[in-house]
Amino acid sequence: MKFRVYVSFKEGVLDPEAEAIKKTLDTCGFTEIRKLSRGKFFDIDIKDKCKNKEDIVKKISDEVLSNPIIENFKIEKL
Amino acid sequence: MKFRVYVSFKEGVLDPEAEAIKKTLDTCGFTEIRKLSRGKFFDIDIKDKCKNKEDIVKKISDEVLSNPIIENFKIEKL
Amino acid sequence: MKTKITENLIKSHNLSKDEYKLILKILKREPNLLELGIFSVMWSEHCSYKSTKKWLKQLPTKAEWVICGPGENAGIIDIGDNDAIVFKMESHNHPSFIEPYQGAATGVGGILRDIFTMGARPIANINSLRFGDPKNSKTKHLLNGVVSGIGDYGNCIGVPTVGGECFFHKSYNHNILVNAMTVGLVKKEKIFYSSAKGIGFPIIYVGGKTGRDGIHGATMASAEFDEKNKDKRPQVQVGDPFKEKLLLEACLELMSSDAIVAIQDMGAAGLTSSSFEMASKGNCGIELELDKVPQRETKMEPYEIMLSETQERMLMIINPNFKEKTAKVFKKWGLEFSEIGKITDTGIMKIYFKGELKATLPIKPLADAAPEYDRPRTKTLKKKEKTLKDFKTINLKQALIKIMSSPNQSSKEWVFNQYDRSVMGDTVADSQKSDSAIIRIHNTNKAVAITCDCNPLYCNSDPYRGALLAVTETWRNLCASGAMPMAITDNLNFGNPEKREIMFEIVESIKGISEACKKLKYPVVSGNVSLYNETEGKSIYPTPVIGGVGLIKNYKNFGRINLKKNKTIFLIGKTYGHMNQSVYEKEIMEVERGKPPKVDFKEEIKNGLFIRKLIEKNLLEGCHDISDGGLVVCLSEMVINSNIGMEIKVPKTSLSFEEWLFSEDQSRYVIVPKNNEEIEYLASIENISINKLGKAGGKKLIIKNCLEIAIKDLIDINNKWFYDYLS
Amino acid sequence: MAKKPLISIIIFPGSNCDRDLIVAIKKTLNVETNIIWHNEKIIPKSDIIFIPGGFSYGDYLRAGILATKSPAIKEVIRWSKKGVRVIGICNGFQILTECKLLPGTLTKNINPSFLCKDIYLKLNKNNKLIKNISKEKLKLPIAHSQGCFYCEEEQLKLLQDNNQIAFQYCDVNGNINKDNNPNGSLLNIAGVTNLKQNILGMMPHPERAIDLQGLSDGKFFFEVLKQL
Ligand SMILES: Nc1ncnc2c1ncn2[C@@H]1O[C@H](COP(=O)(O)OP(=O)(O)O)[C@@H](O)[C@H]1O
Ligand SMILES: [Mg+2]
Repeated sequence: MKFRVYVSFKEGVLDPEAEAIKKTLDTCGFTEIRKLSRGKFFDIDIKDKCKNKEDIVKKISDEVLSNPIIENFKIEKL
Repeated sequence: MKFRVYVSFKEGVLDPEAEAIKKTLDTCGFTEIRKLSRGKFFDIDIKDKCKNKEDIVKKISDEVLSNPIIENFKIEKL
Repeated sequence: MKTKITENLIKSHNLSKDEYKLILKILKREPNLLELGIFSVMWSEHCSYKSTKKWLKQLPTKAEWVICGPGENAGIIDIGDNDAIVFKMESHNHPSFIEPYQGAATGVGGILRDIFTMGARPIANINSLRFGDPKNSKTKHLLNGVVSGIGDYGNCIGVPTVGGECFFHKSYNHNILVNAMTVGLVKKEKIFYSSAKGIGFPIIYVGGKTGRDGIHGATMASAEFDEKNKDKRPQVQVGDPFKEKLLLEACLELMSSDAIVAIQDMGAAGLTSSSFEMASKGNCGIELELDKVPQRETKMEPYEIMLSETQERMLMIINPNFKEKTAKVFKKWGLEFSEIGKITDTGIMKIYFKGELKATLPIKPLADAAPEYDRPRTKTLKKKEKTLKDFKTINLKQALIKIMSSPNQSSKEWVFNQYDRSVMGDTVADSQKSDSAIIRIHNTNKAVAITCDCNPLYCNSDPYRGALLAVTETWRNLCASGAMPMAITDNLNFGNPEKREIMFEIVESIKGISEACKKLKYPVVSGNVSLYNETEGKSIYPTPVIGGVGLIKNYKNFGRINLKKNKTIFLIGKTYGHMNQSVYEKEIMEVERGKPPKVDFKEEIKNGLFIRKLIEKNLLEGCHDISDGGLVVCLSEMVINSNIGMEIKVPKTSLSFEEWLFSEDQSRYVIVPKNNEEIEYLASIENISINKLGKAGGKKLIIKNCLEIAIKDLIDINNKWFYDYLS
Repeated sequence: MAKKPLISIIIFPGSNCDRDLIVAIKKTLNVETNIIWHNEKIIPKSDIIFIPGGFSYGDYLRAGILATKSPAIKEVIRWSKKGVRVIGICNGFQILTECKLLPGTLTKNINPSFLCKDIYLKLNKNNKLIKNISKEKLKLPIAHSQGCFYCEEEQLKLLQDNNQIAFQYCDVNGNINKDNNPNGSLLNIAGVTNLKQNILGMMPHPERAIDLQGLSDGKFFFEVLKQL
């Protein structure tokens, strides 16, 4: 079974990378952008025979894929 | 108007970071995972008054956000 | 919506009842929340040094070559020809434990700013790291995060990270140490200070926009914030090395004109301490308009703006004639800037927000009244320790293998390969090639040598002697690189000073540093104190890290950890067989016991000067000082580095093989002369203890009647641990 | 070049090997470098245009991409089409692939952390741009985290057939194999040129290896530029 985990920055956390991308886009003429933010996603395929798939994905997201101090995550079934 | 751009690796392109994560998960006992892949997403808010919003997002995705040699992108309206 | 100042609020600001009484006395009224916040950070341990000030004053800080000692953003020494070296070490221990990558990265960012604030271009970084037991579940994650955080920040900004230490011990399980040191270069007449001047002159803010980063957790928990703004939780500081690079270049460019009158980075306690300290040093007043502070987040309160610890920000006082020039430079570098206030002659800090006066604080009284404690202390209660001699003997080769493959003695290649060591093109030797890292002074033949050191086992057993030994070890490292040792910075990492035993450790350590510095004419020019490194009542080992800086006259003549085929190997200095607190006892016998070794300063100075002279005259092929692990570890490192073997004979002695090979007696070096007779002659006239050990060559390290090991095996053993641990 | 060459260097916000390069050029060729700020719209006719190493725009998003949006890059493209020599080192190489002046791309090192060490480079003596370097091998430092050269198979074949592969990582004896591939690059590629062989990108840093003990092969790289 497949899941997608979205990891993004918590509200208020500085994201220098998004800031730099936005600024570059502004200066090269893409001035139509009001806001740009950024995140990662992970597609995880869990073996069918295994139980509590969702719990596992949650655990992985919390412990490995995201950094709970600065990031949030959201899980989606694919 | 808001768009989300997904950038992911093309089939067959090696992603050492995803591999490293998979390995970490294996060694800490999450052996239930068959496959793990990884991508980035960008949330872009385009000013309402502007025309051809989708074209702009497409252009940005193609020229800046993704590396066409190794990556694909997909645009979603939010 | 005036917040009532309750007892709880005072407590959550880490202010004692007496301190609060003092606030009432100074203000002659109750403070408001903003004012309370400002008092609390200004009187925090971090800003006021209230537990250590009394003792730090005793450090020797003067020499003819000292241009600026402690008290400014960094210390400065004169290296001749109008050049000066600016350096300091700073800790980021707690943030790195919470978020290792960002904590370590912003630690590097912070110390870099301290250096370029003074007008210097940073030319090298080093760092001193302490982690818990590798078996501890968190250690791997912390090690990974800290090393990549340090690397990424320095690499991106383009300052080479050329050396450091990385040491594991269970006393750091819950409190790791991340101490970062930066060395910068400045022309003597282009040094900038932080003391405010110029009544009416504008105060300019430049750099990252202010967010709610790193605002003191306890304070944020206070009633008002909790209920009204649940989402305004304090945030971890995130580093932006790209912005720091722009800030660095912009500041240095502006400093080449006469625009800047005074400048101060916004470090811990952000806008509060920077503005306050500038005004306080310059004996003037200051007015700030907080609406003008560039803000990253919405609805920020004055309290948050004043206490935010957002990184990559600077505060400067500008000569009004240069306003345009200033704007031009910052625009060129794409930096946000704003005039946020002015200097006044009132001696008072006034803070306005949306047209309203929000705080009025008398600067001088607040600074002068900053608490200074003479905290009670008692000698650590430990069993009476004396030198113990009953050590276990095992197969010597097995012992060497175990030591060379132990986490602390393993090659740190995994660590330093992540650091860009060659950027700026002046890295003559990183700390792998020589006992200290050697950086050429750009466009000259001079070089600075940089090293840092501290042996926590020594310090735990005897804080006085341990700290003293940390100083002498850096001094010896510099001599072994061929440098004249000039000055040190220190980073005093300890537990809770309100505990008597910890206060005892602190005071003893400072005394030990003072003693060594006086004896070696090696003053302290800057430093940092990090206290409360303890969790659930368990404190770290006392860890006064010393960063030493020395001068090399000709960069081509420096001490290399090197061998040359068929050349003779000599030992300089006396071996007494001191085994207690050694790597051997720790790794092989698994005990920490007894006292650390002693230093005879006469011997130390004599040997150090002798070694330096040999290197300056280019009489050596190789040189290495003997430290952790003793003679055999020193020899092994020379073999590994040069990929050349050696055959050594243990001289006739009353010592056992173990003592001869593994003891950690001080003031010793191994040298490989170009010409034996010359060295032996020079040693004899200077009355230096010198012993022929054997010859370099072959594919093995052979110590006759003791052990034999192939170079290849030695290299594999030495490299293995880190890669196994991290993969 | 009979008279002194005009060498330009483009500096982006975040470049950090610009000074090293300027100094190296001065030391080896005795030429002052013409400095071009990233937002300048005109680059004077130069013999060589350099794009230095460092972290343009912090290497944010991915190394080199944001710099390709600078006005000065348009000029680089224009001049390169006219045959002017363009050399990108490290971040400069990444910028050149991102603006498609060079084939392929530079992705994360196979071991994804930053890697700084001294390596050996084998030279392709059939490559016009570098063939006159008076050495078989160069010892130079590398320092990057996105240096793994990748391109599609047909492209790789073209690179080989047209002698576009200028440098490959090798061991101290000049052998090219997996053990001395520091970052996972295809065929150990450390530097490539375009088809016309007037544009070169390379990951190693010759400018850091001019006059240091045991690390001075960079001067052979610069000295050959005199002969172009
Ligand atoms: N242990 C110490 N030894 C010597 N000087 C010290 C020590 N601790 C702090 N100092 C000096 O006190 C001053 C304030 O230090 P700090 O608060 O760390 O400065 P900053 O805010 O610029 O980082 C500096 O001049 C520093 O060098
Ligand atoms: Mg400072």
